[in-house]
Order: sequence, then C-alpha cells, then structure tokens
Amino acid sequence: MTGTSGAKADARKRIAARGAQELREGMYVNLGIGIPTSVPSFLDPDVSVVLHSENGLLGIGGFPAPEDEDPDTINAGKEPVTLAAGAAVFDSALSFAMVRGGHLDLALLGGMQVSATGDLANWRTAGKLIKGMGGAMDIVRGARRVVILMEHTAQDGGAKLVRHCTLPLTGKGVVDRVITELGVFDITGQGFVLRELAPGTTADEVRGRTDAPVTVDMRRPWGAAWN
Amino acid sequence: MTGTSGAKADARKRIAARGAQELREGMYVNLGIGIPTSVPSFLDPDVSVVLHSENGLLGIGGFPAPEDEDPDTINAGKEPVTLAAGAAVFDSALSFAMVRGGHLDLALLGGMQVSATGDLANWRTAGKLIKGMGGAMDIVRGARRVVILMEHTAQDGGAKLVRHCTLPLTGKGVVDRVITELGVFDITGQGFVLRELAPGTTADEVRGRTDAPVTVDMRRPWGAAWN
Amino acid sequence: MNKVTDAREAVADIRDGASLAVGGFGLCGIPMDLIDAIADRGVHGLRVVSNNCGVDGWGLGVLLDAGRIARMTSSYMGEHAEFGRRFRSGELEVELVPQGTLAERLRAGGAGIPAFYTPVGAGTDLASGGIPLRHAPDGSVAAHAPAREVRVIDGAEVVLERAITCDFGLVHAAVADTVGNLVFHSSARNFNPLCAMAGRITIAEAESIVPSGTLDPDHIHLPGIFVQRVVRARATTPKRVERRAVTAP
Amino acid sequence: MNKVTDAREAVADIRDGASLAVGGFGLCGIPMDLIDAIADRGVHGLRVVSNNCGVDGWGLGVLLDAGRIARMTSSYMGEHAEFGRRFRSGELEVELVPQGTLAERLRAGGAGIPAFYTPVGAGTDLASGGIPLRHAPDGSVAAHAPAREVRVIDGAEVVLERAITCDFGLVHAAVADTVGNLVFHSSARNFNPLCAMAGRITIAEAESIVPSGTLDPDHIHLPGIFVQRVVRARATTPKRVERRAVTAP
Repeated sequence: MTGTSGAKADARKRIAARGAQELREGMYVNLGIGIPTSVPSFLDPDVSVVLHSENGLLGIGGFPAPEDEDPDTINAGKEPVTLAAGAAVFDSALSFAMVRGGHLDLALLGGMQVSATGDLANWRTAGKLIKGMGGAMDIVRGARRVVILMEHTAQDGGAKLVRHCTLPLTGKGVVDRVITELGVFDITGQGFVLRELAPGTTADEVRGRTDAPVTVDMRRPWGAAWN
Repeated sequence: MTGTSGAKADARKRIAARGAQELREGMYVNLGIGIPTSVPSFLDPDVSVVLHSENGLLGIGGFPAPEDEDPDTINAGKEPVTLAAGAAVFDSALSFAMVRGGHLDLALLGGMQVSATGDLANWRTAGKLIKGMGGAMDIVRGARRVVILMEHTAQDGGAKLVRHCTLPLTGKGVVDRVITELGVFDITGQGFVLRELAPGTTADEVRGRTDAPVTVDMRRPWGAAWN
Repeated sequence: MNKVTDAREAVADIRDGASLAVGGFGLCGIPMDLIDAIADRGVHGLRVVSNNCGVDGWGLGVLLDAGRIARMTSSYMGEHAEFGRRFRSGELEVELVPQGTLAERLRAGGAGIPAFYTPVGAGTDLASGGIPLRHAPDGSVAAHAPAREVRVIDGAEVVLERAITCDFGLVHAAVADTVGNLVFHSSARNFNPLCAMAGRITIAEAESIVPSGTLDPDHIHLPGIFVQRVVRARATTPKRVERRAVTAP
Repeated sequence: MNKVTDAREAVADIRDGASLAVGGFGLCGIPMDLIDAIADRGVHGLRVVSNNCGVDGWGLGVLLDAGRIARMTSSYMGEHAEFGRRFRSGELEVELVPQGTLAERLRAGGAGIPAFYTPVGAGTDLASGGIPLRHAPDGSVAAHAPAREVRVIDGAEVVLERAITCDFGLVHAAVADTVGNLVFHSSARNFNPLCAMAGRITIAEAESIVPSGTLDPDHIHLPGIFVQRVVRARATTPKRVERRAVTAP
C-alpha cells in the first residue's frame, strides 16, 4: 500500500478483478469511466452480460483493430468500440429511459467519496474546473444496483469512505456496495458493513483508513464467486 | 335544408369540399372521423399534403383493393389503408409527440358543439354510453390550426354553434374555424365571424340558426381558393 | 442468454389481480396468443391498460367476455357491446384517458418519469374530475375519475399526469431475436413498444424468432432490455380487420 | 414537397442570439457542415443546447473559439481547454444538466410536454441550486443555476425539469429522403432525433439524400414532420475519433 505507481496499479487491478465478480449471467450492466472500464478483461468468459453505453448502445463488444474503427460507433468514453451479437442502437432519450426506468441490473462506477448512508460524490471537486456530470447523476439514481469501484483512500491519504461527503453529491443514498483494494463494503441502515477482507490486510487497518464506523459481518472470503 | 337524407348528404359533401380547400401544399394534416374522412376525395390533385394517422402513420395513401389489404396497416378509424411514398411508421408516443408538440399544421375534425370562444364538444353526449375520447383531446390541443367540419344544426334542429357548450368539452378555446353547409366562421376575440356565406343562404338565415352572435366580415366568396 | 419460452410457461406467474399493459390499437398488433394463454389460466380481477379492449369475442374481448377483467384504462371502447354492458352495470371500472396521454403515461412509466404536465384535457372534465369511472348496478354513476392537479406553465393551463407501470407487459412483434430485441411491422407497432417499457416483466409474442445477432442493430425498434420472455406466435392465429372503408378516400 | 437546399441557404435566417439544439455526442454524429456554414455567417450571441461543445477547433469548438457562443446547455465539457477558459473568465454562461435529463428535456420540448418530474439530481446541488452558471472576470462565481422545485411522489424525492425548445435544430443523419425522413448510423444517432424534435425549424445534413419513397417506412428513425430543411453533407468532411482506447476491454 505504498504510493508507488506499481502498487497503485496493483490495487486498481485487484479492485477491477473483484468488481468483475459482481456481474452475473444475463445482467444488463453499465460500466463507468475509471477502474470499471477494465472490468471486462477480468470477466469469466462463461458469464454473458450485456453492456450498456449511455450514448445509445446496448451490447458493446471489444475494441476494434485500428483499421476497423468506425467513428460512428463509440462508447460513452468516446472510444471506438465494436458491437456484440444481439446489440441494439437507440437515441439518448431511450438510453436514459432504460437507465432511469430501472431496467439496468447493475452499474459499476468510480467514486471520489462514498458516505455511510450511500451518498456518492464523483463528479466535481472543490478547486478544479467543473467538467460536467455527464450521465452519472442519471445512472446512480436509475440502476437497480450501484457498486462503486475505487481506491480506499485518496492520493493524499485522505479517506474516501466517509461519514458525510464533503464534495458535491452525484446522488443521495444511491450506493449499494463499495469495492476497494482493502475489502467489500455494503451500505446498510447501519452504515458500512465489511463483507469481504482483501488478503494481506486486517479489519483494524480498514477501520484506520475509513472515516466512518465499519461493522464487520463477513459473509465469504475475498473474491469468492457470487451465487 | 330539409331533413331528407339526400339533403343531408349534399350538405356533408358541400362541407367536405370546402374543407378540402383548407389544405395547402406541404401541410401535415390530421383528418378526424366523420365528414373529414371524405375530404381527400375533394382535394386538388396538384396539392400534396401528408396525412397523419394518430395510431402511428405519416403519409396515408388511398384504401387498398380487398386483395391488397394488410391487417397491420390501418388508419385511426381502424380501416386498412396503404402508405404513400415518403410514409413513415412510429409508435403511439412519438405519434402524439407530433400532435402535442405542435408539429401538425392542421386538424380537420367533426364536432357536436362549438362555442363562441372556441370550445369544442365532440366526444360524449349526456344520455348515451361513453365511447371514449380516443385522440381527440390531444389533437385539438396540439394541432397548430383546428378546423371543425360539421352540419350547422343537430338532427333535432338545435344549434351547434353556441354561446357556451352544454356538452362535456373535448378542448377549451381550441377551435380556429368552423365550416358548415351555411358558411365559414372564424373564432375571434369577438366570437363567431362569418367569413364566407354558402350559395343559397343569407346572413339572416345563418343568424337564425346560430345560438350566439355572428359578426359578418366576409373576405371572399364561398369556396374561393385560399392563398 | 436465451429468453425464448412457450406461451403457457410465459404467463404462468400472472395471478389474480395482476396489472397488464397490453399492446395493440383496435385489433392491430394485439398479442392474441398471450391473451388466449391467460384466458386458459383462469385468473380473475385483472387490471388492464390498453388503448382499446378488443371486440366481442376477440382480442381483450376474450378476457372481458369471460369476466376476467376488473378494471380497464383505455382511450376508446367504441362499439364493443359487452364492454358497454359491463361498464354500465358496474361490473367493470373504466379509466378513460386521452390516447396521447395514455401513450405518454406508459412511456413515462418505462422511463422512470413519475409524472409530467400536459396541456391535454385542461379546461375539460378530465381535469375537473367529471368523467365516470364506475357505475352502480342501477346504471347511475358510482364514482368519477379523480380531478387532476392543474397549474399554469408559460401562460398555459396544464394538468399533471402520472406514469403507468404494470406487473406485466404483453406485446406482439413481427420479429424477435432470442435476447428479446423486437421489430414491429407497420401500424402494428402502435402501443407495443410503450407497453413493453411499462411492464416490470414483459412478454413478447413474435411471428418469427431469429438468433441473436441476426437483426441489424440500427433497425431494432425495441431493445431486448425491455423484454424478459419471448414466445413464438402461432402461425394459425388469424389477423383480423376491424373495419373496412365504405368510401374511397 | 422537396426540402432539399444547400447549407448556406439553410442557415441564412439564423440570427444573432438564436437558440440552437445541436445533435451529437462528443465528435460522433455532429452536423459539422452546418456548424461551418453558421461560422461563415458571422452571427454572435448564440445560445446552444448540445451534450458537449466539441473540442478545440472542431465541432461546436469552431463556433466557441470564434466567440460566437454566449451560452451552452450541456452535460459535459470534458477537457476542452478553450471552453474552460471562457467559462472561467465569464465570457460564456454554462448550464450543466445531467445527460439523461438533457435528452428528456429536449424530447419533452419536441413532444409538447412543458415539464416533468424526475428523481435524477434529487438531494444534490442540482436540486438546491448550487451549480455555477456564470463566473465573474476574476474567476469567482457570479451566478448559480436556479434551484429546482422539489416534491415527493410515491415516497421518492423528485425535481421538476422544464422542456427545452430552440429556434433551430441542427442534426446529422446518415440518410435523408427529400421529404426529411431520417435514418441514422450506429451511435451517431445519440441526441440527433431529440434535437430535431426540439427545433422549431430543424435543418438536417445527411451523408446521402434519396428520393421520397425509397426508405422503408418501418426503418425511418425520425419522420420528416420534424425536419424542415435537408442539406447534403460534404463528402470531404472527415469524421473524427475523439479518443482511442489504451487498454483492451
């Protein structure tokens, strides 16, 4: 858990790998920018999910070879993609009808802060120029299950799992689960509940690096397949 | 103007023929059930308009020969129709987005009563079983111009152009013009204004058969082509 | 992922009192096989949202005739004799809604928009609550539809309309693929995409079913995310024409 | 009826201060030729509604760089340096809107729905009015976006969002016919149909134009009633990719 970029990359990989286990057969899933983008490479090839891209695609395939790029076929990160078998294309209003109407089973998103009551801040920081919220406010409010994939602490060591968010909110009471390199945390009526502990850490370390109470109620070893 | 069915048919034909002159090149038009249904047969073949059917068609053509009927291609009156060149098909929400959003240039509809302030009653009578309003409430509110084609008086001789409607309203303040077998009436801030008088009648006869004040401000002879 | 099943299986969890959003306009684009399968199940007290209620003995008329429908939300009942009799006798509650408002309420339900304002019906008894909802056995009006909230936006009077969602959406498509993407044919599209969106579980019957990946992604009318079950429509079910024009247009 | 014209003619009545709904997501599906034609006209003070504002020197960035845009309504400005500079310096007013809310507001404008409730943004500074709208020359915030009306429907807090209509809609299609029916290609569809609906006068540029009657009525993405003018896009206008993936998914 040092500040080196190697450790950081390892942490992000660990989070993405664990995040991939949230995806189950037949789910319709939206993956946000950041760590969630790399989730598909950790996905069990036997698990077939349908990836939603909020600019108007359902059934995103892999990235094309440079010679096969179609500038008309991009994902929400504005990168050229391919369409998987069974894909469908639609306009932005129908795309967010899917989102807002509760038709997405799951959204995996990045985060800056998550509060003990499930508030999420991930669209702007106090000092920097605002870039805009894009579709994040819609997705956190609409997806049936919202799981945040983020490093446990900020670059400066500050806690990202907090009692109350200090950054402007993307959504209030919207997060179901947080996955960090230290563990898996469910948001419950009693705040953060540690469900899985990553190898090489302890509940005490988790508590020390979390700015809110953490209840320990472990259900399974880190990364055990969902069922 | 006797009660015989021949005179009634003549009156309805006269109204439809005059109604057809409301349609001008390039207009998007919705035709209601009743007299408006027969308007296309009186249309100048050089005038090309696009007919909207609220069940989800734009560009209605003529009726098919029996052997060419497609049960999947019907108009709002539930009769099989053909599609004209340039036709488009869409769902009911987009169909009424066109209507409500003010994209139709004109609606020609039947009526039971029209008031001096442009209120329209055409969906239910007091005594009979309610059949439902269908799309009438949407169309009268949404079309940019609403012209009512109806006989000047009811079967029992009662006035249909009235000071205030006594039947339940389809829309309040929605009618721009009424065409009857006696004349063409615009609804203005001053109530009914007679713009054209049908051959063989007089302003006095019109006044006698209208249950509201009628201002006479004739602009052109009956049926002169619009321009 | 394969959503294909048969009609009996597809409707097996539709229970007494369930709410159904049913596609079709008149007899055009109606899910006739699914309606038959529900009739075979013998459920009662259904609350149905559909622009019309079929005719005597066909379409939703099959369920109505058998006394399975307790409540209809529709824009038009037309000349359907048994419908009128049941409404007038108090056996059937009917919420009448302007056709475009009905379409928009179903879309809103599917799109997570809980309510919207519309100018349609402002100044009429739709807004003031004067439309009969239920009759007493003696034919008098026992209850009226509730009044709408009214306000002025940009100088125009508008009414508040609520979204409609249903336990099940039942729709008819021309083509489905195995993951539930749908293509409709001509004016048989009508309310079908909207009813599919509004159903928490949507069952689509299709005249043909093709493998996933067969349909052009640009030409799918309704993406499979809105469809949970796909059924092959019987080739023997006729398509009926409700009316024929008596005059040339 | 023939709606085909050329780009210069099509934009000739766009005047200073006009509002424009412009299709596209990032650089995908943007009406680049129409943007160039507007830039050539030299109008100022444009109020533009578009999900993004292009990049430096491309897409709406062309108008922004030239100082023609007074106000943007967008969901995301990204890394667009000149956009940030103008916003921070007070030269540009920016209304930030969640992407789905923006799409729905444009559709509502086109569909005659003056306002709707949505749960999106409830409990955030979108609802409470805390998002900067305009900066002062010194970089401080001169005005915040107005707070939304908030109410509770079915137990959930929702905010009132208003429809958006614009003087002009500007869109890019793959194919148009001469009466304005449009077909889009892949994710270049995005906001284009909605911007077309929201424009009082909508101008579509299309990569190809075919005679009326050529397109399959079932496969038209946007009916011509929403399109007043059609322009052939120049074959020489490149389509640009904004980003390339650095990792395989």
